[in-house]
Amino acid sequence: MTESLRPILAILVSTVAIPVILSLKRRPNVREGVTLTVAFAKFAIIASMVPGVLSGTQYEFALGQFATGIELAFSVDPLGLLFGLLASLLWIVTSFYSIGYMRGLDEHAQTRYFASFAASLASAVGVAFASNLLTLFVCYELLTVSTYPLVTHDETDEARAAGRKYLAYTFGGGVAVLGGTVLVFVLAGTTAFTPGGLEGLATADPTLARAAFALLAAGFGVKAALMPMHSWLPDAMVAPTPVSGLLHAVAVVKSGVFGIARVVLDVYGPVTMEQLGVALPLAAIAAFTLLTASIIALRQDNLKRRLAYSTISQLSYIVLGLALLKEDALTGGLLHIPAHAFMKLTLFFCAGAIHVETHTDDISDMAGIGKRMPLTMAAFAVAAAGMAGIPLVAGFVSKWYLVIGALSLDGGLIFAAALLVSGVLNIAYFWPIVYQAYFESPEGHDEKPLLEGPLGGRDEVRADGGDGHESGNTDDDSDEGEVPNTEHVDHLGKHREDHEHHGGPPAGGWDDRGWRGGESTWFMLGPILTAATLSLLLGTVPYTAVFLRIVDTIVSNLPGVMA
Amino acid sequence: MIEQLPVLLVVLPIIGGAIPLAASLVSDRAGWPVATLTLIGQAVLAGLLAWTVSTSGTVSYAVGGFAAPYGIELVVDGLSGAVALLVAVVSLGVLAYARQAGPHSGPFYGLYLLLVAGLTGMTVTGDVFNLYVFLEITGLAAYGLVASGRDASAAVAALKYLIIGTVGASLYLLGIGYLLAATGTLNMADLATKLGEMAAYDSTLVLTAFGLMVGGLTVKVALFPLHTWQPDAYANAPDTVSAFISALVSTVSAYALARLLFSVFTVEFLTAVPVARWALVGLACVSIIAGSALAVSQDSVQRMLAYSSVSQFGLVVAGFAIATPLAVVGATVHLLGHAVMKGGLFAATGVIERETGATTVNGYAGMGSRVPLPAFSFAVLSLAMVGVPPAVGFVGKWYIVLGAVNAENWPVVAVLLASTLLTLAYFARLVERLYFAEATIHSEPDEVPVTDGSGQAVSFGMIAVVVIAAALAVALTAAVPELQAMLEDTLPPLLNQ
Amino acid sequence: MTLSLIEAVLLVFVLGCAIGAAVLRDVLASLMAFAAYSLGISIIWVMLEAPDVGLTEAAVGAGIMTILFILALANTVRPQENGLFESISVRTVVLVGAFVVVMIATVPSLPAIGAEGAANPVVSGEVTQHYIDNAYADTEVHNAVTAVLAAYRGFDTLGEAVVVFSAGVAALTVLRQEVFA
Amino acid sequence: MSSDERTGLYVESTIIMTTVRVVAPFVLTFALFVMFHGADSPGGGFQGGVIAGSVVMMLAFAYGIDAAREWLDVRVVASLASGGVLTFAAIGLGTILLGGNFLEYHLYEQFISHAIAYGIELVELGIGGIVASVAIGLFFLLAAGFGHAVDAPEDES
Amino acid sequence: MFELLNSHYNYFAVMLLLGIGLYMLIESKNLVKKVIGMNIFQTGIFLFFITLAFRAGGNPPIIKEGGGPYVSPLPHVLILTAIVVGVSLTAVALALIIRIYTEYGTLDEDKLKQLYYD
Repeated sequence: MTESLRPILAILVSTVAIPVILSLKRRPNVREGVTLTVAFAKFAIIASMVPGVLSGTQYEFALGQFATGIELAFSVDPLGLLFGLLASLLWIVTSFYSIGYMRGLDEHAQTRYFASFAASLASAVGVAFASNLLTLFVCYELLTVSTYPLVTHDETDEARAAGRKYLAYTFGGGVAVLGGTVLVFVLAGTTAFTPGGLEGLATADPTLARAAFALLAAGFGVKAALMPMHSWLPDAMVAPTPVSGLLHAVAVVKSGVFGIARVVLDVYGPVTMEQLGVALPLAAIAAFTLLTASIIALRQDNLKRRLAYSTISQLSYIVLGLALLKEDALTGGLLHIPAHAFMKLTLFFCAGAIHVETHTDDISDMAGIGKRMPLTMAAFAVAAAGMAGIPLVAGFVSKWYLVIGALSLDGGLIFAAALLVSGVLNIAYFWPIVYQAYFESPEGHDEKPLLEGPLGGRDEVRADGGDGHESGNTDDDSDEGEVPNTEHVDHLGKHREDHEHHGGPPAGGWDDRGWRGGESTWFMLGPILTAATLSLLLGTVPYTAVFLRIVDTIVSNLPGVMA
Repeated sequence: MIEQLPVLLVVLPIIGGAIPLAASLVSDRAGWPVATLTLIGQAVLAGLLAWTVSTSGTVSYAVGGFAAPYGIELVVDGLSGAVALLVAVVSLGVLAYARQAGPHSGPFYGLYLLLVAGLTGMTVTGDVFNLYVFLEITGLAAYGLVASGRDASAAVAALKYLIIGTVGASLYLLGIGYLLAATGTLNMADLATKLGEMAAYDSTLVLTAFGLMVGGLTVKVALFPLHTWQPDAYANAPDTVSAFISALVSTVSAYALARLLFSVFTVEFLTAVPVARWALVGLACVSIIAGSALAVSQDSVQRMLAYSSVSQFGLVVAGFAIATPLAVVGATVHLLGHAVMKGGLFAATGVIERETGATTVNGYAGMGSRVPLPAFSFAVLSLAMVGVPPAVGFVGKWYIVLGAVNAENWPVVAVLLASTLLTLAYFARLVERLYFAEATIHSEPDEVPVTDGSGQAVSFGMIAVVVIAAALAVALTAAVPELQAMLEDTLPPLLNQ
Repeated sequence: MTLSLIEAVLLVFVLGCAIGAAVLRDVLASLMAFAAYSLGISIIWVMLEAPDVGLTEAAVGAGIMTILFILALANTVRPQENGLFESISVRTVVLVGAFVVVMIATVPSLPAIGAEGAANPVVSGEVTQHYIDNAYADTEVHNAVTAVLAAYRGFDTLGEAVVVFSAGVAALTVLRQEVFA
Repeated sequence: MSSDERTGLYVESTIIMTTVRVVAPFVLTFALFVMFHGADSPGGGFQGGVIAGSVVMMLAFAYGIDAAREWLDVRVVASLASGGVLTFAAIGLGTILLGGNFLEYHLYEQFISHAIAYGIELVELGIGGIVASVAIGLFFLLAAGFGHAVDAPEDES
Repeated sequence: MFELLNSHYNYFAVMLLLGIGLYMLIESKNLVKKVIGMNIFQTGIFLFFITLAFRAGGNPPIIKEGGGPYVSPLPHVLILTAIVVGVSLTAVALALIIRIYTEYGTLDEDKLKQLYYD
């Protein structure tokens, strides 16, 4: 325990930036300069705490006791550092990308966009460094509020509907978290995070303790997109791609997962979880979600929606890892937080780059696009491979630990099987994209339907861009119907009225832009390649990349973990 | 001089209120300066009083030197000290708004100060009948102020308010009659002891008195289904008056209800007669839900805000009725916080209407860019009202929920938690329209039909009031520990049970 | 104390006037019934040994209030109505009847009229006793009502004065006048 | 437009005018008696004030409201009302200045004997002033009706 | 029952007056009559208090040597105040009515509702 200004400084640095960004409305270059400076500063502050935390120091800053039970305090422990470091690192990457993306599309309200982004990051780091459940809740709610303008950024009917849904779901979850927090406070007399769990909860009335756990898991589960509370996430893909990337693959959804991690590790603790018998239901829900979401992902033709369902699936890997309560499973689950973040960010950035350059959103229009955007698609291939758990990419390491952990559990075979099946499904929904990008051409792809064959197993999905709703509503996910024409609503339509064919290759097929970066601006390519590289690094040298070391510290510090 | 503060706090605005009428013979712009001077003095006195209470405990004062229960006693503890300070500060703030927004007549400011006197009197008194007298001063002044606008509908709303309000106050008076029949005394502290001894808690007289007095006050608080006067009154009054009465009148009535519960009937009564407590909690819960449902279905922003008050006061009354120490602190925090937030919201609607002519939910579309500062304040206040931490709206709710959980009252916990979502339901659509919708009103305000008539210009003071309210909605959180300490020190029979 | 004939007649008269005020269709007729009602009530006050209240009721209820009502009627148009009485709404009668029945159910718990001692703490309670015993010594006035009004509960009376003043100012505001002209 | 013409309240009658002229001083005296004698018999400032107010109303019935309005300066009415409240408050505050509580009459004993009784009388007088002037003011206001304030000076902003 | 009526007659009258007043407040379409109803409602409550103050064989509370027993002065004082409050409320209500009539040309509640919600 060391009193230090650094936790609060990490949060404040981007909070202070908000008014500055707002006041620089007419000077976009300075404004973006501020964003980048702050992003670097934030990362530097957080990174400076890594050595200390790894050697057992815990940086603390308390704002004080505001009321009975309302104590606002921040501290940097290994778990918080994992999330904080990740979020601040990726903010840098995303900031560069945002500049390229927003300017590339000549978006409106960019000032509001960058200000909200800074606010979101402040809240996300607040979530990471919160040292008790209540502070976590406060930052969690602020995160909802500050990301709402980003989701609704387009100001179209679809965007507003998505925003409304987002608010309703996440505030609903917030209420559940609040209820759970109150219960925990009443039962245990405190909400301060304690590795291994609060003592008061172990001895409390088990029914109430279970109810509190259910509320907390359900509340954080909304942002972690556990089924059946996931349907806001695909709809929120209407947001600009950098938002989808950072917030909906990293900060927002990860704050939900992070919340569950805090509840499992530091509020209840493995031992109490075991006693209360709440771990298995959570694991079951996670396993169900990861399989179902993978299957649904197969059926999405809009690239961002497919990525969204992939996210839902991958988040459940983490939750599953946490719920299994085994040392290896925990390591795998926690490591999957950064691993998934790097990979998914790469994928989203690629989707965004394709969108900006070619206005193509549908997978069925992407045949042969590897010629037009070779580097982008290469990065995409690397990240997709990682998602599927191919060695040398980040996803492999985390999934390896997860499967080992599942197998070490009595009756854990079924979870291991679910993980492996899902891995296969991952290949099934990513591989065709990569394959057709490089090995097919726009002219030829109609003859070979996108998901033909044993892996996808669905021949009714046509590749002409008009699939899904006409032909495939038999087992479509129920929320699909609420947002008609989702594949075309991505905020493009509003700004490019002349853009009638909704993407796809130009009349003469894709140009050949070569491998020297002629495909896009370096503002976008740079972040894409950086993120891809990071996922490779984490897959090849996980310890050097720090994250696995942090995870190891977390797990080894945790009492009551079953090896 | 410190010990004279309770009475000075009431007499000062009375004196101030008597002056504008005479002064209007000399100058027709004398009202505002007189009111400002008086209320600055009032705020200083109230601040001093609150400080005294927080440092040296409850202040009690025997008017005329006649000891209670024979004379009238004024009692200022943490609860009343906080409310008195709120009254002084909010009324001073609204005055800054009124300078430009009007009305400007001398009698208006006279009445304004008399309303402050009435509210302060209700706050500091320790005598149930004295409370009735100040309740009626408050009522008379409020009816007059509602009708001070140029709109013809304001008079209809005021008459409706007058009739329903009078029935409420009369029921309260009849309740005093039953209490008097049971005990022969009117002093609150004396009643609290005699109610246990002379008349059993569950005797018909006491129960009837409880029903009538609480029923009468809930009319003034505007709990569902006795709220019908309130939306008309808030929506048709001039902006200044809407901001003022929405912030204070129901608030002080709810305070009076709390005073009645804790200082007259006491928590022992609520424990001895559980049905009384559950009736009140049930009424509050119904009010939370019905008020929100009605708010969602409104098209006019001001009416929506008015129904929102119905719902929020449900929350406050629920907290008081649960009556665990934490719930009471929570209800008090929410009572004070709601006053700031709701007053600020009404002031913001006034500013937005003057600048753009927008009054309806759809009319607010796209106003985020046309009136950035008021719209932003409106959004902040809305979120604070929803209970987004760390705004004060959250802290109150937190305490009330804690109290309900401590009382193991699960249905109420569920309603309280759901109230967040219910509140979100009506505020989110407004905030969404403010920022993320195409403007539906493009005309300049001049082309919009003038409804208030006292000029359309927006002054610096008006915007400042709105912005300060928004800032306070967040900053007040920092004052909560102080308030909690003050309440715990001065409401001992209740909070240290 | 039991019901005497004159009290019974007065009560019947008062209730009759009240019902008349309620059912008479013509507003002026209703108002006249109300004035008669006020007079009847003020006699009841005197019978109950409350001459101060009686004098006030006579001056206010039957006097100034009636004048104000007449002024209001003069400023508005009295609708020409057909028929002497209004039709009675059964629904409202049932509703109000329910309220009355509930309230009547509380009557037995009230002290009997004229009761004293422990049964009626209003008359025999220590507060009343204190006033009667000490009023003259404390305030040098013989009328205990005045003593209580102006001294013991002088703060109420300040409030009362403010109520009257507020009514005047409120009426000015309502009619949007600057001065009483 | 004169309110009398509009409302048709006023019918000139010599008998009424004469009667009122004779009775009015007596009624006013009675009003003051009720006001001051409240200490020892029923009555007080409130009742006396009402009766005093009724004198003006009688005059108005006899000579017409407009005539009564001209006869009685509006400034008198307003000052009497405000003055009544201020008198009451001043009596109360005076005792505070003398080191006691609000309205603690006996502290005036150092200046005058029977201070309590005089204090009470003064309070009654203040109330009487308020009540009489407000009653008169309300009478004039209600008689005038609404609609004369259309071009009131208050809306100039 | 008769026994009760004989000893509590005024209270029965109180409740009936409350009922009549309430009926007028709800049912009278004319606003002036509503205000009359409001006054009847209030006087019912006054009767309640003054009856409470009464004692058999008591004299008005004007204290003289050997003048007792006296009725209680306390409720009288309260009701004096309440009467004043009542007349003040009535005056404001009438001022409102005059204004409403001037602006809308009717005092009928139903017609007014139509005009008001237009």
